[in-house]
Amino acid sequence: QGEERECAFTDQQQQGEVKRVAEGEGRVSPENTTIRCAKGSHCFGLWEKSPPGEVRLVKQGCWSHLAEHNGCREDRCVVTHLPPLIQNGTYHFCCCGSDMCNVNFTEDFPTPSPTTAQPIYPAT
Amino acid sequence: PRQRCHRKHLHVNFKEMGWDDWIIAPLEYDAFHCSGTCDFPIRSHLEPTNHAIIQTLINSMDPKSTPPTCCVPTRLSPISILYIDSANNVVYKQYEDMVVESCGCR
Amino acid sequence: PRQRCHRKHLHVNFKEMGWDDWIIAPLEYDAFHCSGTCDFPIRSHLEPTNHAIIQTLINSMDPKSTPPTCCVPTRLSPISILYIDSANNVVYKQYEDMVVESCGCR
Amino acid sequence: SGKETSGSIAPASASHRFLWCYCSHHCPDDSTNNTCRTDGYCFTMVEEEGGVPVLTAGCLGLVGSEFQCRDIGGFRQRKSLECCTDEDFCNRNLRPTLPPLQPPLYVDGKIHH
Repeated sequence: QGEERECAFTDQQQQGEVKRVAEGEGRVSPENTTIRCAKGSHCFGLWEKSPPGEVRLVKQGCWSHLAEHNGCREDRCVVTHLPPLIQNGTYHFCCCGSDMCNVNFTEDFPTPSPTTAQPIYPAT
Repeated sequence: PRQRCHRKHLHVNFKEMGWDDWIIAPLEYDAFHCSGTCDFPIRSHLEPTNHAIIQTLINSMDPKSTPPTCCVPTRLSPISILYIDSANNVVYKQYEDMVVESCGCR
Repeated sequence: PRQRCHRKHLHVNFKEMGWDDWIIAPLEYDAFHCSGTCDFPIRSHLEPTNHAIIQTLINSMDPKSTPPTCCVPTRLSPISILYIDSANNVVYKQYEDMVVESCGCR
Repeated sequence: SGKETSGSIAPASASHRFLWCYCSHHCPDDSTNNTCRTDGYCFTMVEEEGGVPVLTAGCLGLVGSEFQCRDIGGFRQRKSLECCTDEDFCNRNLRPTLPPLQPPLYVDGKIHH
């Protein structure tokens, strides 16, 4: 089951503290900046990174239910996947497995390879 | 020999399903699935109900009268998903019963 | 057209099973069983789990990657049985999960 | 593909009231007059069977509605599903249309069928 985990906590949309505790996710500190998560949890962070390099913190907290091979076991919060299509591909997500590991993130994902497919019917 | 009821991998890729327009993470996970036969006698680890045992017995006596029981998930666990909801909020939610933990004959 | 997941009769005759040497009553009953396909979308009365829905979606995208989900009992009820035990006592006992009340896709 | 019409992309979780829906093709055993009831969504789906579009309708539970009422790229069979939750029998007014026929796949200039 693992020990309790402490994670950095931010919730821009204030999803409702009571709801979060009720969902058994964890106890938010009085200053609202850290959260003590249930046993076996990990931490996660979500940032918006838009050109030329401006970074905005969106969400940080506990990641309670991890599927196998979903990573999150390192000590550092490493963004390993290309950002999804959402929000023009600016979202950077990472998760990790040590206390307060989600304060910051580093990037380690493959740069997208340009597509080589040629259209059959070239534009006339 | 036909394989008996057991758990197998099932790789789910939300990106390939076209869902990376609403799911932020995870974009893939192993959901597992159950596969294999439920022959008489049904072993204890497959946790048969009384009904499953009766149906298996009748199927082995007269296969045409009723099908064998089916190998299905008996224990499931949740995963957390971070997604964008219809109001464009980032939502962290626990989805129940997303990963097969064990299979059985029912 | 293929029939979708639903409940069907399953007549159980303990006498034909040769169990009338220990079962006093009932000597037969309708246990029902579940049969039929589990196609997308899985209707609400089949009470799919999230996993069953995900597996059904993946099966309908790539049938070779995973089988469809299976139509199995989701709700069962007991019956009472009067029988002779090994010490020759007459025993009245409630056997759980002997009759299918509803079917679903899992 | 699936669309959800209650003014939102991802199905908002319907409050826990029950919704009556029109149903055809595989209604629950205890259903009367082609109706069913759910804690989730009504749906109408069009799918191609033997080259003919077939409409089916019914009830989807709240559990998993985020997945079943969602657009899916890559169904093997041409089909489209729409969900609604705004009023009883709202799926009578849904008119999903079959997705366009898949253009032949091409990669690196070669045509793959």
